[in-house]
Parts: sequence; structure tokens; C-alpha cells
Amino acid sequence: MADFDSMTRYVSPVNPAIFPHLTFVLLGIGIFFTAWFFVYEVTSTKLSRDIKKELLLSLVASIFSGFGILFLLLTVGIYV
Amino acid sequence: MLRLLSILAVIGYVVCAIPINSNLVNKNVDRIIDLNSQLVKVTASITLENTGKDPVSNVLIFMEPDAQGALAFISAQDALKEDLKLEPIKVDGINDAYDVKLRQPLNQGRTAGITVEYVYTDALQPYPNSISQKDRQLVRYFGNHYFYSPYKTVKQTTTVMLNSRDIESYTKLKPVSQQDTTITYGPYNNIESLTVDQLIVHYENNAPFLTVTRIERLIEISHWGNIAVQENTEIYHSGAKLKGPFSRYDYQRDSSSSHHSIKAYHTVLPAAAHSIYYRDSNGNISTSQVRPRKDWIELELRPRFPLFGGWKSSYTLGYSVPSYQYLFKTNNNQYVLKMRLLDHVFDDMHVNELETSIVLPVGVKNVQLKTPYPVQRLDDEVTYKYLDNLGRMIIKLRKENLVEQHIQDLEITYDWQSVLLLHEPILLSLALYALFVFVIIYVRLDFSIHKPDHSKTQ
Amino acid sequence: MIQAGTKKPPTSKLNNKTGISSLIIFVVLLLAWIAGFSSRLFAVIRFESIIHEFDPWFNYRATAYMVKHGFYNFLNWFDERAWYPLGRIVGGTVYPGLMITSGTPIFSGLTAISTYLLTKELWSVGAGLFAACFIAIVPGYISRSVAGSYDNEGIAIFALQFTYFLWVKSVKTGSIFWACMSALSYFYMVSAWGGYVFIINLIPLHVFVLILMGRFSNKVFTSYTTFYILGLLLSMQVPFVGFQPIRTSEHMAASGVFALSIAVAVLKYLQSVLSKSEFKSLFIFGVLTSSAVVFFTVVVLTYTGYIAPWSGRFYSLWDTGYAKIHIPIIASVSEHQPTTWFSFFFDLHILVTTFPAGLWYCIKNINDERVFVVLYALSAVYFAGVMVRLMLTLTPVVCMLSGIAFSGLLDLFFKEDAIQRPEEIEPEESSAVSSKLYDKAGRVPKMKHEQQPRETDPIGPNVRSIILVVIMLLLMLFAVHCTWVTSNAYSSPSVVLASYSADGSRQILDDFREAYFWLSQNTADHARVMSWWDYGYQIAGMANRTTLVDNNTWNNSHIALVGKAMSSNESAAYEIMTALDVDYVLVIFGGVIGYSGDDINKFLWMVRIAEGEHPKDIRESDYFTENGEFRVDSQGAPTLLNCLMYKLSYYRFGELKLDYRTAAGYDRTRNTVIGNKDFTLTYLEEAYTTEHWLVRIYRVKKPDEFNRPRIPVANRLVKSSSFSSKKNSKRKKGSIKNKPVVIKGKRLSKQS
Amino acid sequence: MKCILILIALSSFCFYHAGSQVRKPGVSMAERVQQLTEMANAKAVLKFNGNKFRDYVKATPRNYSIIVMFTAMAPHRQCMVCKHAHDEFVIVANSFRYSQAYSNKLFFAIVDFDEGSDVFQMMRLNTAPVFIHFPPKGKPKNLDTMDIQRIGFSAESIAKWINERTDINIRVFRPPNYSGTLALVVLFALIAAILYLRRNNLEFLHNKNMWATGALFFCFSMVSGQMWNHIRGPPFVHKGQNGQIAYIHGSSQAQFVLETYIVMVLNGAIVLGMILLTESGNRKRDPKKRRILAVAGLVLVSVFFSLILSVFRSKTQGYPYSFLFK
Repeated sequence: MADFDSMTRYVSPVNPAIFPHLTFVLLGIGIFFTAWFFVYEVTSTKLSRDIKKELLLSLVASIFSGFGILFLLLTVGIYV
Repeated sequence: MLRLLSILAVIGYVVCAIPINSNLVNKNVDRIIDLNSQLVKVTASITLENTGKDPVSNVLIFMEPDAQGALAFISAQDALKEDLKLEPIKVDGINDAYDVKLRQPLNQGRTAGITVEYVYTDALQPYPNSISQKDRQLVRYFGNHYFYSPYKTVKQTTTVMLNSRDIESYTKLKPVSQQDTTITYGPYNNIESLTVDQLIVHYENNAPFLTVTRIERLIEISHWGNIAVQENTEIYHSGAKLKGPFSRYDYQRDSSSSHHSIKAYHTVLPAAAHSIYYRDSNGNISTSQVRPRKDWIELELRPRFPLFGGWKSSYTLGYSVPSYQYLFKTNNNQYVLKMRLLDHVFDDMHVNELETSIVLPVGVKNVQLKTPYPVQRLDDEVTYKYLDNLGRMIIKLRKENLVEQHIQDLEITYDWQSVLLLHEPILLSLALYALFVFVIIYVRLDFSIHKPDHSKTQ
Repeated sequence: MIQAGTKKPPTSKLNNKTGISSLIIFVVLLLAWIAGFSSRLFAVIRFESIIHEFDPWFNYRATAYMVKHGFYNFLNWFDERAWYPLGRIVGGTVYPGLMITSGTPIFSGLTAISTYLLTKELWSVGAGLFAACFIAIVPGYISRSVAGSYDNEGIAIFALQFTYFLWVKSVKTGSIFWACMSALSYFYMVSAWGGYVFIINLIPLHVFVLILMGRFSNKVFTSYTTFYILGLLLSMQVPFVGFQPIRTSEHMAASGVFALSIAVAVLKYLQSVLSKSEFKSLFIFGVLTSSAVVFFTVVVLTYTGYIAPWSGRFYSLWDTGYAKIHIPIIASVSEHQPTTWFSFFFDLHILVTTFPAGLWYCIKNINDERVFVVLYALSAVYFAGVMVRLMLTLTPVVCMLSGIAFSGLLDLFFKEDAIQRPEEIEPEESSAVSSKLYDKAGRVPKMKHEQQPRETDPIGPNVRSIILVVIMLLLMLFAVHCTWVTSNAYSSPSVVLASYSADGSRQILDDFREAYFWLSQNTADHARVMSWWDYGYQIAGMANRTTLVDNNTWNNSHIALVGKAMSSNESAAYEIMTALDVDYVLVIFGGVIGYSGDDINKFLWMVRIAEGEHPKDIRESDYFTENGEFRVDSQGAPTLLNCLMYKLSYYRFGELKLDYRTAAGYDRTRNTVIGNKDFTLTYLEEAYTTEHWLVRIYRVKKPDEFNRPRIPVANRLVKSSSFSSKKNSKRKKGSIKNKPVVIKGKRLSKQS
Repeated sequence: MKCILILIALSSFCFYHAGSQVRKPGVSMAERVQQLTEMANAKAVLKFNGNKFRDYVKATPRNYSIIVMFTAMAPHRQCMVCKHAHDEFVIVANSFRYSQAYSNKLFFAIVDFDEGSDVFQMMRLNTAPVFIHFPPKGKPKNLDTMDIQRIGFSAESIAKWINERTDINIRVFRPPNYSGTLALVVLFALIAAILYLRRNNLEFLHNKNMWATGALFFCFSMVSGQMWNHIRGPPFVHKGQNGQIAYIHGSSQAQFVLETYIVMVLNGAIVLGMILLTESGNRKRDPKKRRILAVAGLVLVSVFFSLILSVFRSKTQGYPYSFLFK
């Protein structure tokens, strides 16, 4: 087992150098969708609300913000 | 006379244990006792001769029964500087006895050279054991004029190396000579086996008497490409205790470099270490300097206050290293962590208690552990870090009384699915999504009892 | 997320205008939040992320304890490490709100949002946005909520604003729901800060004034009764408050107004029954009598002792001279001083000059909730005038009123040419827009005119634009002022000091933590450390050692005892210290680095407080020279030059030459060469002194360690014998004159 | 010197009071205590002239201590503080007179300059008021002279000082001061009366301008630190050595009375400007006036704000920003 020649050194799947950029892009998209979601919530009335659209918006928003937050953590050095 | 009695007594003990091959003879023993630091490092290069008929394949090595301090480390090498296998054996009357396997059996009349190296901790005792701020720190060493061996010794010399010129006293068993910081005993001829004759050196030793009473080393693996290391260290000045007041005025006045108080010390980190922090329970300790060297990083740690005898302090040192330095991947989702069980704290260090714990990533399976020397494995634990709902396995190892020679690598092998990387982000997203769904439901709720006309309530 | 919950649209009109405006509101609030948050991080950036101030260390320690032992153990926590030998019942003497919800800078954002909501209820969305932006960066609030300060006030302001918002909401809607919410929020406030008394007096005042103005309605009745009952019950759940709400006269106004409002409600009911003429007399009569009855019952109860009279701190708000005479400890705290116009301007800058305009318009277009904000403003400005620290309660209302003023202004000046110039920065834009989704909160005259067809602009575009530019300039000035103040004044911690060397490089003096860490590492675990009370919390928090007195100054006589020890001579002090079995004495000495906040500069307060309790032994006059000056050089009063504090501060300082120009023993803080240079300590020995001599720790010797062989041990052991002090007097004969000292020694031994 | 003075005084005394009172040279201590007690029972504070002073204070032996206030009450002396000091002193004396601690060990006396100027010379006093405690035995030490500059002469501090000198503890009991409450009562009565008189037209109560102005003035006074003045009592302005007058206190810790007035005016001007600006947007007014209002408001706000900013800047070290002028 100790033959380290047969093994490859393990590197991160994502290059740490681009963590900040990823954070920026993902969070940006996430916040954009969040804002869109809220605006929609605010402007639409009970009558004119479309549950599918809401769910879809929120899903996209949450996924992007989720990854954004993760990479934010990685950027600031909290390696989860 | 008295010595003789003691010898007989000792022999009486040992004989009844295991047979000592009386054909073996220490043809020549050259012993160097290094008292420069707070440790006692002894290097004995022995030339063995087999005077008997049948070949001898293993040699016994005994330590003095009433030796001061504790034996921290021992190793044996042959003439080609290759490590020989040595295993502890039980001999009553002798605390530490080892059995060295020679590479090839020693035939009649042949000689073989082996070098035994061992380190004692807590062997040097400050005397007087409490001094005032401006006194010098004197220590005493208790040893043996002769090389303690179960075999007869034909010829031997002993060199005691000190780190200061002024020696209060030392036992003078002729022939003995001293030039400036070394004392040479011998040569002595035809010493009976297991002979003890007390050797005492009383000299000034201003080397840092710094003991690491406990160090907790925490290694945390993240498959996002980082390994975080944190060491919680408790240090203690084990030299002569400070008697009377500590005067900052006097302390600022005398600028002599060799002083028994400890201002700062150097520790060594791997070259790739980054985001280093040095703090304690009260926050960051601003007095530390990082000096990058060619293939390591030298860190000058300065405790918040100078350490005098009997004072203790504690701190936390942490850094991160990229994973590719220590983490290896085999083809089938198997990973190997190869990292130091104990790392360098300061030169000539003496660690009383080490507890290394390795935090493995979420969801590892069949973990195997391989350590360079026997350690006590505490039962595993589970911890919860950021964004963690499953918990992570911790392997905890423990060992007492370590020195520099114990800085060696351990290997941990485990299986891990790389899909688990997505665990945390999906967790996050779900949490957020729950929030949004709550909002969606909230805007559909209506708290008012009677049906309001919208222009009023909002 | 809070925005999401509260931004309900006027669902009657849904158009993308609403969408845009709410988006803008969202963005502005977000920006306000971020700005507030980041401006509070100066402290962390310029220093590190540690707790900076003195008080927060206790909060930190208490929080740690609660996290470790759980909430209920925390409430029953008897802290034997403080106020030795008395100990302190922490659970009963603390407002646990902070310990439950921590993290001050976050709360600044919440404060901004709740301010926005409140102002929106009071005036308009635009004003709300202004108010939010203001309070996000105004120094008067930042001073208490910088990152690293871990203090109750920071979160209390949020609770305050939110309670007021809910209260106003409930008054407007008259719904029990909002009243209950406000009661809950009030409960949080009670658990967070002693300033809750402000709420429980302001809201009844509001109701009372409404009654006087004849604006009393069922809405007010519902909301107040609900709020009062619930709030009362909830507030009594906090251990520290306990039964105060029904026992102390701070809370009596509330109950009185409660009774009054019920009476008025009854009368109103009668009104529906009776005819007009007879009702009118009955009404006036009824109101007067009921109020009189309430008032006199309160007075009578107070005198008969069922109700405790006002507590000293509270009383000192009304009789402003009170504290100085009776409670020197309160007077000694710097933030209990009255407020100069300077600090008003320093903390509020342009707001302080513009908020009266907002007040003016609130009064001009009065309605129920604006009555509230007017009262809020007047009372807060009074309190802020009396005490510097109450500037904190003034800040939010000032922000709101200035927000109203500015938004009113910019409304007008953007309204006409909102079309000509679409590019403007958000707050004005949004306020312009927002005044369209303007709800019935404001019956503002200018609002009426929006429907009118626009006539030609008489002011003229250039004047208009000049005005706009000037206002923008003023606002920018405010912004930069806030930044400057925050980064310069409010971000310098008192635990870590920074000194700038000649070449401008900044070097950190970490002596406090050095000393505290030394204590925590190299003294016995239960060692008792005597220091002045300013450092009590820090010693408990950082060094984890037992202290005699600390920053919650609940026991004056104990503090006075410590002050007496510090200001007596060594032998007398030794008797006090052995009586309190003190192991270590810690003094702060700034003479080497010129740190002005050290113990010698605070010393007169110790003397005064000690004199207040022991007038026979300590006399302030002894510490002044003949012509009444306080000086430590050779002209200084002999009592001063021989008191314990002096000796501990200057021990072996006389031999130290700071640099080649100055003489040995030159004190950089007092800028003089000290008077009494070569003396030795008999009863103490220097245990540790930090690198820059800022903190000096001395060990109190055990009686058998004295280097005075000619006194047998038997005599030394006795603590309370005037005999030993006689010995001292003999021993000290011929040394510097200390007759009063000897008297002190005798008297003390009688007392302690 | 001193004895000469005494002789002069004696001769003068004999000359005046020959008939009135035959002076017994050696009055025994018991008698003196007796007389003193009688006098004290009649009146808590004894008025001494030169020879009474000599009889009761200077004479030895004594077993009682006397607190003497040297003062100049005569109007032409124009000693303002003396009046207050006298009142406080009387308060202390009375509260001792009517307390349990009352004994014949302590007496209070007043020596007025116009009645006992010789005593002033004898005591080498050239200021008034001065409180001196004459202990039963020995001459007054310098601690026996109360340090007015430092501890003031409020009744409490006098009592404290007496307590320090003679271990007699006096609880100061002020005759309750009804003036404040009385004023309040009168005020309320007036308001009530006015309301009653004008009960048929009460709409002046709904005059919002009045209320608003009142509120604004309250705010101005508070914000400009009048409360600080009230508590700290700073000087009106500061006169330097060579006569120049400082209206603005240099440091940020303190302020002068005039300074606060200035600040109040500045604030008022700025607020006025704000209001004018807002009013200028009001479309009911005629356009010309609106324009004037706008310009006036603009000028007021900008100029006076920059003024107050520069004042502020002059008090702050290293404050970088300023508006129109430095």
C-alpha cells in the first residue's frame, strides 16, 4: 500500500484560483433570481399568481445562491 | 567493595531471567554523552567480538536500572548505518532491556560494530532548583562512568559534551581530562559486565528547558483541496524555578543573550503552508514572525510573556497546506493520507503527551491506519463541522514522552465517493429553497378574521 | 427576508411600477445593510477580531457559560468568581437577551430595516429609505455596535425600533395581532436592555396624550390594553426584572394610563347612552377624577412603601445634580456625563440640524402615530441632553425625522422634473416613486397637489438644480463624516492600543492581554485579583480569575473598600487586603508610554468613592497640595506620594530612564518627574509587569514572608490588631511624615 | 502686634460699653457654657462681636468647640456669596439645634466684619466668608479652616467638614423648599384659569404653529447643550490674560454659554432654511414668492450649515472636512 508511485497526488476538482470568480458569478445570478422572485411575489396578486413560475424561480435562485455561498465560504478559507 | 556487592546483586537478578551469552565481549566502546540541550543524548559505538564457538545472532542492550529520567527513544545501527531491528524484552531488575537482531550471525572470532543511540528526558536536574531572576541556571547530570552492558568490556572511553565552559564540579575517575566544554573519561580497561559507578557533572546550562506538557494536533481533510492543521500546545519551563519577584526593570536592563528565561523559539512548518495563525484564548498573539526558507517555513514564536522557571503558557498554531502534498489517490476511489504524526515544535524538544486526531471527510469507509511506531489508539469520534449533518469520523492517536526522533509519517487509507463533494452545496440550496417555499406559502396566508377590502389592511 | 414578509403591495393597483419600486426598496435596504455592516468592520480591519471594550467581556463570558451549561443553569448561575467574597447572582442581575442572540453588526441591518418600517408607517416610503440609510451609518449608533463590541445596546436599539413599529402598526390598525406582536417584541427588549423603561413610559405617554387630544379611539384602547397586559406578564418572566413592573414607580405610569384608558372607554360607552350636554360635564369630571385618583394612589402607595421610589440612576435623569452628590460611582462613569453640543454634532452631524424640520412637519400634519414620534423625539432629546450614553435612544428618531425632512424636500424638487432627469441615485428616485404608492399615513398638503395638473415651474430649472446639488453635497458630507468618525473615533479598542512611531508605522501594544494571559497561566486557579472596577470584567473574562469588584457596580461599599485600599498607605492597605484575602493586585500604569487612561488619572475617583464610605480614614483634601492641585511630582501631597496606588504604579520607575533627554522617572502621562522615587515594598512584591509597563501585577505576601525579622510572626499574623499598625508607625518614624496614615491604620482596624 | 490690637480693642470696648455691662475678667468655664447654651437655645447661630468672640472663643479652657463663620453681610460690602453661605450655615446650625446630637459641645457663631473688624485683623483674615473651627484645646490648625474653593459651602459639605473636625455627625435637614411646587401650582392654576375663561373658543389650543414652535425650541435648547450648561455651569465667555475674549471653547470637552447660544441660532437658521425650501414647493403660493422662498432657504441652509461645520472643525483636531468656508 505504501507504494506512492502508483498513486496520483490528489488535487481539488476546482482550481482554488478561480474560487472568487465562481463566487461572484454564482452569487450574482442567485441574487438576481432572488430579487426577481421577490418582485414577482410583491407585484402579483392572489388572482394573478402562478405557482409553477414561483417554484421555478425560487428553485433556480436557491441552487445558484447555494453554490455561490459554498464557494464564498471556500474563498474566505472555510473549507467545508 | 561496595560497588562489587552491587554488581553481584545485579548479576544475581539478571542471571535468572534469560541467558546472557558470556562469549560476547565489548571489544571497544566509544560513548558520547551530549548534554548540550535539556535532553541527554547518548551515542555508544560498540565493537562486539564473539569469543565463543557458536555464532551469535542477537545482542542484548541494557539500561542502567537506576537511571535518572525516562528513556524516550532508542535505536541501533550497524556499521553500514543501517537500522537494526530491536525489540524490548522483559528482564527483571532492568527497566529497559532490548534485544538487537544482527543482520548476519557473528561467527567465532569475528567482530561487528553496532551503534546504539538513545535519548533520555528529564534526566538533567536543576540544582539549586529555584533561582532568582539574575542567577545562572545550574544543572546536574547523574550517569555511569562505564558503559552499562551485560557483557564484559575490554576497553572504553566516554566523552561528555557540555554547552558552557564553567563547570561547578564533576567526578574525577582517573584517567579524566577536560578541555573547554568537553570532559573525556577513560580509556578504562576490562570492566566487568553490569558495572555501575556514578558519574556526576554539575554545570551551567542556559539552554531552553522547555517542555511541551501536552500538544493536540488536529489534521482536517477537505476534498476541496485543502488540509488544515491546528496544534494546541501547552509549554512549561521545566528549568530552575523563579524565586522572588520578576522585575521588568532588571529584565529590560540586562541584554545578555544566554539567559535561563525564554523569550522566543523557532518552529518549522512545511514550505507550502499558508494562512498561518498564532493565537491563544485571548486572541491573536501579535509577536510572531514568518521567515520563508528554501524548503520550509521558519516561524519565530514569541509567547506573550517571557517564560521563567515554573511558568507555563499555551497557544494555538494553525495553518493550511494544499492537499496534493499529503493526499494521494489510487484508482478505485481509495485515498491515502501520508502526514507527520508529530511535527517540529522547537529544537531539542521534549513532548510529554501527544494527541493527534485526524478528521476525515464525510462518508468515508473502511479506514486503515499505519503508524511508524506503536501508539495508543483512542476510540474514534464523530464531529460536526460547517454545513454538516452526517458528521465526520475522527481518528485519535495518543503517545507519551516523545522527542525529535519521533517526527515520522503515518498513513491513513480510506475509501470515499467523490460524489459526496456535492453534499454541502445541495444542503445549502435545500435550506434556501425551504425559505422561498415558506415565503410562497406566507403570501398566500391571510391572518385577518373577517374578509378585508385590500386597500385598508395593507 | 424580512423585506419579503413586510412588503405587501397595495394589491388594488398592480403594475410594474410597484414591482420596480419594491425592487428599488429591496436594493436600497440591502445596500444600507451592507454599508452599515461594512462600516462596522473598521475595528476588525484596523485591529483584529477581538472583543474591544470592557463591558462586553462579561457578556462574552456569560454567553460562553450559557452555551456550556444551558439556559436554565445560566439563570441560576451564582458567579463566585466576581465580587469576592460576596459573589454575584448573575442570572438574576443580567438581561439575558444578548446572550441568547449575539452578533451586533448583523443587528445594525435589522435596525435599519425596522427603522424603515416605522418611518414608512409614519410618513412615506421615501422617508423610510432615507431613515434606513441614515441609521445604517450614523456614528451615534455605530459607537455601540461596532464589530468587536459585544454590548446590549447594539441589539436593544433594534428591539426598541421594532417594538415601536409594531405599536404604531397596532394603533393604526387596531388589531390585536399587532398588539401581541409588539408585546412580544417588548419582551425581547426587556430581556435585552435596561432601557426598556423608556418604552414602557413612552407608549403610555402616547396613549395619555392621545386621550388629552381627544383622539382616543377603540383602536388605541384595544392595542394599549392588549399590549400592557401581555407586556406586563412577559416582562415579569425576566429574572432580573421580576416584580419590578408592579413594584417600582418607573412602571407606574403605564398602569395608571391603563386604568385611565379603561375609565375613558367606560365614559365613551356612557356617551352613547347619555345625552350630549350631561355627558360633556360627566366626561370632563370623569377624566379629571380618574386621573387624580390614579395619581394619588400611586403617590400613597409609594409613601406607604408598596412601591419602591425611583432608583438612583433613573432619578438622576430628572434631578440632574442628584448623582454628583449621592452616587459618585455613577457620576464617575464618563458616559453618564451631560452632553455638549459638540458630541451631538459629532454623533449626528447634519441630522441634528435637520431633524427639527421633520418634527415641524410631523406636528403640522399631525395624526395618531405622529403624536407618537413627536413625543419620542422630545423625550429622547431630553434624555440625550442629560446623559451621553442616551444619545443612543435619540439617534433612531433623529434619523427618522431627518429622513422625513429630506424626503419631503426631495419629493418636491424631483416631482416636477422626474421625467426630465430619470438618472438619479436611488433614495430620491424611490421616494419620488414611492410617494405614488403612498398610503393614508400622511395627510400631507403637498400630496393633494399631485393630482392637480402640473403648471409651469416657477422656481426655474437652474435654481432647482442648484438646490438639488447642494442637498446632495450635504448628504455626501454626512457620509464622509460618518466614515471619518467611525474609522477614527469608534474603532479604537481599549484592549489593544496602537501607537504610531516616528516613521508612521503602526505598532500594537498588547499589554492588557499579555498581563491577563500571564494571570490565567501562572497564578493559582482560585487566586483573587484586586483591581479597580473598570478592569473587573476583563480579568474575569480573559484571565478567568476571581475579582473583587467589576463593571456592574452594584455594591458601592465594596468598591469603596477597594478604593480605600488603593488610597491608604501600604500597611493599612495590607490589612484590608488580608481581610479580603487578596492574592494579587493589578494596576494600570501609563507613565512609560503616555497612556492617559491609567489608574493614577482615575485615582481621585477612588479617593472620592472611598471617602463617601469611610470619611474618617480617607480625606480627599489629603491628596491635594496646599493650593489644591493634584500632582505626583515632588510638590505632591505626602499622603498621595505614599499611598498604595502611587507605590504600585511607580515601583522602581524612578530608576528607569525612558530616553537620554529626560531624567530618570519621568512620567510621560503627567509630563513630570515623579516625586517619591526610591521606596521599597514591604507587603507586596512585583509579580509581573508587561512589556510597556502598562499593566503591573503585584503579589500580596503571606504574613511570614515579610523581610522584617524583628517582628515575631505572632504579631504579624493578627489582622485586626491596632498593635501591628502601632508597630508600623514606630517602624516608619522618621521616614516621610505619615501621621494621618497611622490614624487611618488604627481606625481601619476598628472598622474592618 | 496681636496683643497691641487686643489692647486697642479692650480700650475701645471699655470706652463704649462702660455702663452697659461690667466685664468679669475670669468667667469660669461652666458659666460660659451656661450662657452659650442659653443663647443657643434662643437662637441657633450666635452673633459675636469682638469681645464676645474673645470671651467665648479665645478664652481658655474650653470643653466645647465653636464653628465661627467670618462674613460681611452688610449690603455695602456687596458680598453675594456671604448671603448664601450664611443661609447654608444657618441651616446646618438649626439642623444641629433640633437634632438628637444636640449638646453643649458644639456652638455656631457668626462674626460680621462690620461688628468685629478687630477680630478679622486678629485672625489675619481679609476675605469673607471664612469658616473656622475652634477645637476645645489648642489653636485651629490649617485643616480647621474650611476650604471653600474646593468643597464649596453647601450645608452638606459644611456638615461633613464639621464631622471630620469634631466627631459630631449632623444630618442636614433643609426646611423643605416649597417654592418650586408653589410655582408649578400657580402655573397650572393660571393655565386652568385661562382655559376656563376662554372655554368658548379653545381653538388656539389647536394652533399647530404654536405647539410646533415650542417643540422646536425645546429641541434646540437640548441639542445646543443647555443641559450641560445647567449641570456644569460654565462661564459665559472666556477672557484671556491679555483681554482677548474667546467665544468658542477650544477643546471638544467643554463649551461656553454664549457658544451654545450661537449654536442654537445656527441650528435654528438651518431648520428655517429647510422649512422654507419645503414650503417653496407648495404650489398654493404664488410663483414669485415660491422662488424667493427657495433661494432664501437655500442660502440659509448652505451658509449656516457651513458655519456650524467650521465651528465644529475648530473644536476638533484633524477634522478634514468643511463646506463653504474653512
